[in-house]
Amino acid sequence: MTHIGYLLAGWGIALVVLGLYGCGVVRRGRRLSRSVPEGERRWMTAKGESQGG
Amino acid sequence: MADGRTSTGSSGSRLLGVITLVGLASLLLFAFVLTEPDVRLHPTTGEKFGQFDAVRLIYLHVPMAVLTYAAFLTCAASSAFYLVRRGAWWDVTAHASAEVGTVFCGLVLVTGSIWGRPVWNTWWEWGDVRLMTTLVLFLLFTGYLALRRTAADPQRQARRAAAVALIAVLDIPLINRSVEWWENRTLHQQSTLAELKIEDLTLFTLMLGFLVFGLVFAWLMLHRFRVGWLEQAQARHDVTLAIAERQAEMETLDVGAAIGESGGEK
Amino acid sequence: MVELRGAVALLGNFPALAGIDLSIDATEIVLIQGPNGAGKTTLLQLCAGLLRPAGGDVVVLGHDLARERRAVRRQVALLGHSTCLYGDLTAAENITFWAKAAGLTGTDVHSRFASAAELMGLDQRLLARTVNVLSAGQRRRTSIAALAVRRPELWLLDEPHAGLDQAGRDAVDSIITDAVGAGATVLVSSHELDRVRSLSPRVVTIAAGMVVADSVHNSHTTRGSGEPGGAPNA
Amino acid sequence: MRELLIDARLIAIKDLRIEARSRVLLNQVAPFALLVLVLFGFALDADQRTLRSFAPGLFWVAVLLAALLAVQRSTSLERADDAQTGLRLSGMAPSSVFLGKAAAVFLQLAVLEVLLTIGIVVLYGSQVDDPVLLILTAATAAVAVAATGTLYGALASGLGARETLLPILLLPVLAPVLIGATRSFDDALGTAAVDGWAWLGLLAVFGLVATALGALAHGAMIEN
Repeated sequence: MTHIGYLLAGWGIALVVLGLYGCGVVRRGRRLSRSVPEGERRWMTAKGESQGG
Repeated sequence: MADGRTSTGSSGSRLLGVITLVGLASLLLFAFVLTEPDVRLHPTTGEKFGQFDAVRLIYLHVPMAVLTYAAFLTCAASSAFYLVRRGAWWDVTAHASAEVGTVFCGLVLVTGSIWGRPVWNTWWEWGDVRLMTTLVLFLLFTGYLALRRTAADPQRQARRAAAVALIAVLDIPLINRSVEWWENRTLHQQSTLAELKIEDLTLFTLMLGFLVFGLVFAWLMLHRFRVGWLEQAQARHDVTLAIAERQAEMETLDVGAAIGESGGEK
Repeated sequence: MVELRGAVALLGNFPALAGIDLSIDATEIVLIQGPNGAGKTTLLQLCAGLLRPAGGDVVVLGHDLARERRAVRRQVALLGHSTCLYGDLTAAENITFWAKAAGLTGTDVHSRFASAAELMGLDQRLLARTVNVLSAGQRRRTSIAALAVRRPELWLLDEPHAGLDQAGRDAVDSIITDAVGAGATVLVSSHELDRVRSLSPRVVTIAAGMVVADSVHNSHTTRGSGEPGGAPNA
Repeated sequence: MRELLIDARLIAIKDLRIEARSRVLLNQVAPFALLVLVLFGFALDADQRTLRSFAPGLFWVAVLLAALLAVQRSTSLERADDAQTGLRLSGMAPSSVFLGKAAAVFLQLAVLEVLLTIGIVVLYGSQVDDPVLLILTAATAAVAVAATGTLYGALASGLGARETLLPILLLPVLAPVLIGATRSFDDALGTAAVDGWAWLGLLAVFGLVATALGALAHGAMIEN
């Protein structure tokens, strides 16, 4: 396979950055939702989705 | 996975996450194993030319570029709705799409640069319309996010951010036009699909790329939106607490002593 | 004139006013007192249409401030902590600028300018100086004169006597009595109770962003805050 | 409409009178802009031919940097003694305030451009081939920069960290103006064979949109 270095760099950087950003967002969400009262924690309506799988 | 009640996850988002991961795995399979490299034979000399394996970056770069523009358009549209309707929902959507869009935009620039090196023999090409437009767009939205991080009154900040987003997106056609007139020496394939030897499988993989990065984008947006929503809920909660605190403060306060009830005294 | 019911005002996320009930009639002079941080300044800013009410009803001069904040501003004069003067312009230029900014035209500006300047004890020499070289007290007088030129229907004075000498304080008092004589309403926040009590019997005490007492000083009767105020002892 | 223009004139005269008294632009910003031209000379090449071919770009970079200072100055006038609150309380239409302040910035930029033009002629040896195009370009670009700058100055003020926020918000937006004005100057100064009049059209569109948008949006920017 030609250009293997460029391919690894391109795909690698993209996937790593997206992964890190995703983790960061999830972690921010966890920290925030702990400090918000139970009733206001859900976003859309008060349907209050139960724990998912 | 932590308790669902203290995270931005939900059954829906988790299902989406799993599908996204499976999609990414299959995209990697198609992009690196099943598709052929871009090798063309010169019609007269019979020499081999083309992008060879570097073309495999297309499945990453092009979908992300399209999604970047989609994100910024979403941001501008939500900002416009926010200015008209004043709903917190629009503000949170605008902020979320700007942030996710900026991450995508940065990656488009980086992967484009990495792709350009072997194919065009340069990391950077001044005067390439799409390159320059995307760069200015990235800078515009970096400014937007900087504005979002200032410690200002939330409503004031939201309104100004909406104005910045709208102006930024209105500015894109002007930037595009000016760069095009400035130096029209684009290296980008005028139509990617026309120049490259696109086979059925390559086309399919590109479409799969759009789908998978679309899913990544949707998953990020979902969680980022919920983070923004929680931030607003927390701000509302803080105000409620502060009002209660002020009211309690008054109960314990000796007003007479504080203002010098005996009169005149400062 | 001024009707506040459960008014809440936020500075950022801080509730500077946490539910104010207050009712003020035309040509009334009301003294606002309270400890530092009680919300006196915020209350005056809210009535001037500078802040968006975050809760409750705020009606000033017949305008509901939740919707029509800009409409009320031209009829209101707010004397705040800063004097809103341009340092590189002369006192006279500043007064003329603010008069024109409030929509007054040539002849009105001239006649009103003279009387306001005289009332605040600003002579020709002082008026010709740039604000940069004026003392704090002179700036304050200039600022009050610039407001007086507009002849507002509602005066909102935030510690108007602060930093003024005896002549300046008397000038402020005559501005207040003149305004009420001309049919205006005045809200004064002040730490100097004795001085303003000679102007009006009604004292509203606020603390922690709420009204804690609303009393007519002379008769020593405490009233409910929703009731209309008594007549001023003009 | 009449009232709008009368009020705008009042604001513009006020700003210009303050400038006439304080001379901040003339004593500080203009020397700074000329200094930028000299620094480019040091940094690039002592060869006048090189400088002459880069003159249009250097001219407009110097204008943009000076414009940042002019806009900061224009907004700080209203912040110094909280005069902006006075303006809000005056009941004046925010559009007039915008138009007045933008007009004052425009006139100050025009003066700067004259000085900078003399600067590139003397220092870089530029020759003016098409004075009409040069003047129209300078004027149109100044409108675009003044309108956009005034809007962003109001936008960034009151957010905290405004001195550092303004450049990163304003400069990318002005990218088309920089490109357009530079190319148009290339034609007017004969440094490249381009159609400057087409670029002037682009600048005019930018200037018009920025002025209209600023007049409409200024109210939302100065309110809380």
